[in-house]
Amino acid sequence: MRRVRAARWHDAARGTAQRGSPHPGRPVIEILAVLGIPLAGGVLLAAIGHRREAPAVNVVASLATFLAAAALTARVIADGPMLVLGRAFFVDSFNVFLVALTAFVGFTTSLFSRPYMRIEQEHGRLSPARLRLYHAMYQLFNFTMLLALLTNNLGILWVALEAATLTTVLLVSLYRTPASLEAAWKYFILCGVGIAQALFGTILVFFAAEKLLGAGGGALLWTELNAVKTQLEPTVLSIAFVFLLVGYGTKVGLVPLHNWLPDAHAEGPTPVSAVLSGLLLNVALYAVVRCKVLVEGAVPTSFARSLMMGFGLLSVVVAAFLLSRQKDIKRLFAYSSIEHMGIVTFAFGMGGAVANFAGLLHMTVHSLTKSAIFFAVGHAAQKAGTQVIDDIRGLVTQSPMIGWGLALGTLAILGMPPFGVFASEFLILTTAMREQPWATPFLLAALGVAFAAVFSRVQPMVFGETTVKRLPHRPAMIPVFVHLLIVLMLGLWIPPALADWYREAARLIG
Amino acid sequence: MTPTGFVSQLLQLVVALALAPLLVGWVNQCRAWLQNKRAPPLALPYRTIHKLFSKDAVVAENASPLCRLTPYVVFGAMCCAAAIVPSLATDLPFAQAADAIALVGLFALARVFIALAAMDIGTAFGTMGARREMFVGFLAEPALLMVLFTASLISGSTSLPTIVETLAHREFAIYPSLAFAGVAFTMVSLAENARIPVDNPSTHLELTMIHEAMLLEYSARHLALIEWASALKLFNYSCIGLALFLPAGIAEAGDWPGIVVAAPILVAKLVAGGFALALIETLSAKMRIFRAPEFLGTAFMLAVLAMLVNLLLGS
Amino acid sequence: MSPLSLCLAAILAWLAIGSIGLAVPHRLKFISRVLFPLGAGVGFALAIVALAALRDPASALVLPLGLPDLPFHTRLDALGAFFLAILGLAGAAISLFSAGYFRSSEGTPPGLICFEYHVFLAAMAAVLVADDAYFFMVAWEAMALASYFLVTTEHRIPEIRRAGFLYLLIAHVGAIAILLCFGVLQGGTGDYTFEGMRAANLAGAWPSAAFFLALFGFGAKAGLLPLHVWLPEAHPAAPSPVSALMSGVMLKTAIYGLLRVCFDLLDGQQWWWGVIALSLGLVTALYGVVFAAAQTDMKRLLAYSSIENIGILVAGIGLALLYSAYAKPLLAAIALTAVLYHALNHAFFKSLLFLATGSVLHSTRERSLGKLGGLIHRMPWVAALALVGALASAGLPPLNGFVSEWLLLQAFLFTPTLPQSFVNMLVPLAAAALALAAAIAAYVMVKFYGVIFLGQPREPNLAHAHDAGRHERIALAALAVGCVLLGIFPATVIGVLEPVTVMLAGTPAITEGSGNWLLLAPISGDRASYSPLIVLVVIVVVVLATIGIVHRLWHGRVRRAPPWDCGYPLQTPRMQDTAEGFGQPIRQVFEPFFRVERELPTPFDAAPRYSVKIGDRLWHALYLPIARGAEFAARIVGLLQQGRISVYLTYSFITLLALLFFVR
Amino acid sequence: MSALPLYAQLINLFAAILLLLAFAMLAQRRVLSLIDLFAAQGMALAASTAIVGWGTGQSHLYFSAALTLVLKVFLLPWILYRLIRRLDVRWDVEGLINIPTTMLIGIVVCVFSFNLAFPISQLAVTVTRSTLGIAIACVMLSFLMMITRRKAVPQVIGFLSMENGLFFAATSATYGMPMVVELGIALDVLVGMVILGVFFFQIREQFDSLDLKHLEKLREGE
Repeated sequence: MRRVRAARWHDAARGTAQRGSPHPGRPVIEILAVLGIPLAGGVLLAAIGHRREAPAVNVVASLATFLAAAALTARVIADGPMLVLGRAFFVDSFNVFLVALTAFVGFTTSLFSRPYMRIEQEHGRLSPARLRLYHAMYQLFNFTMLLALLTNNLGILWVALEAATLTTVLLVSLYRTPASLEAAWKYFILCGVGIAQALFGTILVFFAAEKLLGAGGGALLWTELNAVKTQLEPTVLSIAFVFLLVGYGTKVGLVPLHNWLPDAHAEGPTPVSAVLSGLLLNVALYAVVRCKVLVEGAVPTSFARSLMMGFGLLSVVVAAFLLSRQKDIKRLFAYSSIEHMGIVTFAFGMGGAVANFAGLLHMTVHSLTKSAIFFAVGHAAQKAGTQVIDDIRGLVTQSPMIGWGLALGTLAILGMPPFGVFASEFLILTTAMREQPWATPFLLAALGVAFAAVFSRVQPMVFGETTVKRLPHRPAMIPVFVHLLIVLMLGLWIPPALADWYREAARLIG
Repeated sequence: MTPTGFVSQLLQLVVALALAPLLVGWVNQCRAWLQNKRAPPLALPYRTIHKLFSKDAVVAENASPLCRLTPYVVFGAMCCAAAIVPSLATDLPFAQAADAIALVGLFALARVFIALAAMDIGTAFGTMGARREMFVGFLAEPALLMVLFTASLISGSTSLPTIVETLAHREFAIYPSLAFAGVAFTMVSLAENARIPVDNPSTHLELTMIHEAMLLEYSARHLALIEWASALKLFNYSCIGLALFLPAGIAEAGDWPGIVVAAPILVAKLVAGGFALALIETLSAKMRIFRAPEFLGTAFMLAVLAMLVNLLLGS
Repeated sequence: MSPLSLCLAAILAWLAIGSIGLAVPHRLKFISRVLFPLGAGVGFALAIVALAALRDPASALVLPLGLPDLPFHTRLDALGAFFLAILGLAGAAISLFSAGYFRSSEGTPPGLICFEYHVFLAAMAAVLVADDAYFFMVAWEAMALASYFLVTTEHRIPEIRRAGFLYLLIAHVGAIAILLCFGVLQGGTGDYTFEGMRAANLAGAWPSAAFFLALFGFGAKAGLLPLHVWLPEAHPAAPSPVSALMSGVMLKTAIYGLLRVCFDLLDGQQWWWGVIALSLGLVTALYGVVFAAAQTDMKRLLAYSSIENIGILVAGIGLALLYSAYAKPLLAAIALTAVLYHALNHAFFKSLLFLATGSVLHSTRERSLGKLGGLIHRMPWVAALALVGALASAGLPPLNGFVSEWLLLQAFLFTPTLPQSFVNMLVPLAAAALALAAAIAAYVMVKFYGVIFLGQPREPNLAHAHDAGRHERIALAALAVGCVLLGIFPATVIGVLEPVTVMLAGTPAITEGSGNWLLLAPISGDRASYSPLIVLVVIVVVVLATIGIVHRLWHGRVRRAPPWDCGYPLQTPRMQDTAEGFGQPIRQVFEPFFRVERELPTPFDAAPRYSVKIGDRLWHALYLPIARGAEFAARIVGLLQQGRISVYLTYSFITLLALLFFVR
Repeated sequence: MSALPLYAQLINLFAAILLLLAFAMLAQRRVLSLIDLFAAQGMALAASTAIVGWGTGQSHLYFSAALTLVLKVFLLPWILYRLIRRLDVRWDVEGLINIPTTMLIGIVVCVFSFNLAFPISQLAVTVTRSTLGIAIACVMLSFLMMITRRKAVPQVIGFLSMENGLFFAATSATYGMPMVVELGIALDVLVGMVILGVFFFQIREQFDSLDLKHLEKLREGE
């Protein structure tokens, strides 16, 4: 059975097989649902987002999205990759897995944001109007990301990512404090400029493909490009890849293009930080990888790989050292996101079945763990009334759940077994050991420094005498522990279905 | 276990128990002569021991059972040692049970117990004595071990009888390593038996005491046993020295006349050795306690050097 | 049911017990009276299973867990079984002790402690049965995590938090090194099962790289110089049963790993590995014991003495490596026997001593030696049993500590048979260092025991000290009996060890014919022989005979009187040697080892006080510079981020141009 | 050159104009003139797009030309004007780091981008291939401009002119992207502009100035 499916995946990956050929029962409804629900939810919440039932609506919409995504995933797992609605949308194991992840984290984050935002409101940091904006933008943000994942058109991919930037800019500046405005401004300008480069790269790809596929629109469709990628012009594609990498890499947060990331994470509301770290970075990386696949096909040399490895390694090292200067808890974990994105980029740069597998696994566990951490951090910051690390002390003594959530999440993100992050880091490190021995010392030094930096800051927050006070509402700790449990499970046992899924995705990435 | 072995074993133990106080007496006598004082009678140690045994034992109020057990343990350890070291014959069945390393272990056992007992009462001098004793011991013990190792490297064995046999019946050859070892051994045994220059057995000035300081709280039979044990210790060290450095005359397995002859030879050797010890004690002055590590360190170094030399030249 | 599955069942049982504890976090009575004894039972069963399985052929089992391409492989062979036996026996005793120990919950609720404690046990057992890199690492780090949380039980105290952090950091760095070691060992095959590593043949410098990574990684866990700094911090910080478990068992898992890598997974040992391990081990031993002599906190003292013992173990491993590199399996077998035996002994006597300090701590609330004393009158049981431990740890016959040192020294004495003259020169020095370390260990133990249990109480409140409870006594007694038995039946124990040495060195340590159950004779009877039982019997007989004769011929009258002390009348307890005083000679002799900070009073001080702080030079010479270096690098990197958006734009611009430039 | 058809020569002409305008913006201090230059650029862009459409008979280019005209010549400048008036920063003058240096860097960048574009344009099938280099140059120059600006509005204008450069590349090098994409891009630009407009006010009310030197608080190095 698996053999067969694998075979089907394979020619699907070649993409030639089903151009135009009708696929049995395309999941049109699911796709429309996955994209439509958040869009409609956004519009609705733009109207009623300030009412007291708005959070519930938000949760329901996210849940519905998640269910639709699950259905879509089921369909794709059952009968392979497929083109939907003409050639507008393309789902294969790679993006459908990200779709599921995005929808899931979007859902749990909405669960978390419900009490969190209420507490923020009671602390007087938000007006109803802002709350409405928040809810609307939250849904629209989900929509843009799902669109970016599902579309088959590189141009639309770009449009969606730009739109994602726009929505999150509004979310980051939600508090209207000077700091948040500064953060939002930097975010907007840097990502705007960066993504403009990506557009130029896209144009170059189009330019190269046009000769083969004709100007008739097909030249931006990933499936088409993937089919002819070996004949694409190498020089053009390599230059295009530079623009694409710099462009989308800015959103991934690769050093030295990362400077917007810590500010945006630190100043926005915590649910936004969670989705930024947990989802947006993944989606941007997804875009990079899609382009890398094309370039890999076109360019005989391994320059795309070495570029990604270089960026990844640089990010890991620099982020590790910056970690040890942080005084703000959310900034701290923002830098840790940079570090982990660096690791994933490095893994995809190495390529090969194992490394790609590890990269995908790391994407998953990182977004789960990191969002869990941000949930815990958010409540911790609310309890202490500050984000300054030195003023948050002794969480376990006052509210064990938050304390243990933060402690375990931190240990997980630092690559402590038996959590899943270790599983992927194990695979990445050992593969690097075999294929890129030169890189391992840097990786290890960075991991060591990062461990010392992060843990020395989190430990006193969790343990010791307490300074924190009670919250007006019960914090939402279920999402934290659900995420951590999943991560724990992934560290000890990866369900065979999921494993096949990763394998097939890894094969697509090549 | 052969009958001859049994007999020689028993004989040797008896001889050791009997001669040990005499040796002490002899050394004291020689020292008196050399320092031209009037010498105490040779048999004084026996009388002292007897007198002490018949006295009432006075034990400090806060003394624990450990304090009262120690003299017996020390005495027992020394008896074991005496049974191992070949002084008359090499055919010692008990020597199978404990080789050179175990011998050092036995000495260490005695030392640790006596030090613990000294700390038991919790007096200023007791603890001081214990501290100094361990302090001397931690350098002397490995030095002794190294000396024994040198010999066992020559003979390829750590069991004392085998060592003695090989040393006694080798064809004559100069062993420079043994020379080093000899010097080291002499220094160690001076320290271990609380002799000048490290310690002074006949001192009554508390601050200079090491061995004596530990015995301050003991009286009567306990003191007697400890005195006897330290006499045995001196005897054992002398016998080790003799066995290693002039083993001639120690009887083989199963020759009766050998044993008969061995006894007077041993006495003769001990007389000479005792005189030599007295001479050294007379000629040298006691040194500050913190010079002791230098002294013993030298001994340790010499012993190690002996091993190295042995590996370099010998075998 | 195969022994292996029984071991796995034991692991599961421990996990289950822990989870039950977690379910009822605050029911102290239930936890301490039911769960911990249950855990002890499991441990004992595990030990029995392991001992039974010692002679069986290795059995393997693949669990449906782990990575898709690398499921959890488990394997039970002689080596693992032996260490499992150590874990089981020591763990059983310690669990029993804990049943009486954990009373009021200071920082962490008892249920949580119970959970962490049993997870710790389970993780250690898992390390010993793991048969692939991933499972090994998971178990290894789970072990580190559980012990970290146990160490920080009383997390309100900043020093304890600091200790925990240092411990976890060094453990993590070490774990990374071990991971790399496995990365090297699989030799490009991508097969991370130990089976594959055995099959992989490494070329050129790779084996040495693997060896050094292993030495670093496992050394970090074992407390090998210069990675020992966490040990004297973490052990005192932890609750006593946990310190006992860490020192008695967890350090052994590091030794296990080293043996596993050096003798099982690697082949073609180089002689100079042996030299390095040997020298490193002996330096560690001396360092540890010298520092132990200078300590004033009873648990720190024991921690440093653990460092010493680890040093001795590693030195033994080095010697074994040396021999097997020169293809002398028999001698290697003797050295390995010494190592395994010493590991077993250390597990017993060090656990015993740590538990004894636990009882003292409980009844006096006092950890600093300067405030203890005279407890032999207040807590006779603990005192008597601790004496056994102290003597054993001092390496005195006829107890167990002596046997392993005897074997190791024997192993040293055979070196002249080596071809390499340089090594022949080196090894006597090593033997000398070992002897020195052993002698100082005796000093340390006299200090430890004498200051805590003997003399007069240094503080009035010690008068209220009470002896240990039932559970604690039973546990201590069990360990003490173990020390004695291991001491007097060496031949039997070595017989038990035989399969392990056969597995590692290819031959048993005791050749047939030489020696018997009573007499231990490694090579041949006239080479060297030792029979502690006979020695013991003779000593006892002599002692009894003497007592009898003396009382017969003379009398047994005793009078009690105040201590004489040269007639000095005004005795106060403060006049006894303090811990500092007792350690002072060593401090003086080994001055250069220490970093001493003295605080001397001037004649005009109203309240003159004199204080000495003993610091670790390595801390200032090695660790602080590294920390400063990292900080400096961080500052440099931090300069990149000046907050000016045009600067950031410039970064992107330059990156873009540079890449484009390189692409074309 | 005479081989080229008329429309191609026209396109090259417009390309040159675009480049010229880019340089002019790089050197321009005054905000209002910047907006005018931006509008002019849009005009040139629209014209060239239309010509390409006329020359190559790609009818959909007319749409995009119209789109450009509406968006970049009327809508955006209008919004900018209103903003300037509302924020009254009309007489805002930029303290540039000295213009000759910037110019010099700009020229170097131009040469670089021509070199970069040369091998690519050799491969192009389109007649207008040689303009690709100019497009890259425009993008790079507006990038440079954004770097050199200290005030919010000019930086945004730089951002928008970068968009122009990209658009020019799309139309000239390839005969225009698919309509969907162009619409999407246009929408994004518009929305982005609106959001930025909102931002200006917020920044104003927070720092009562649009000078970016107030936005340098979040930093690592000190």
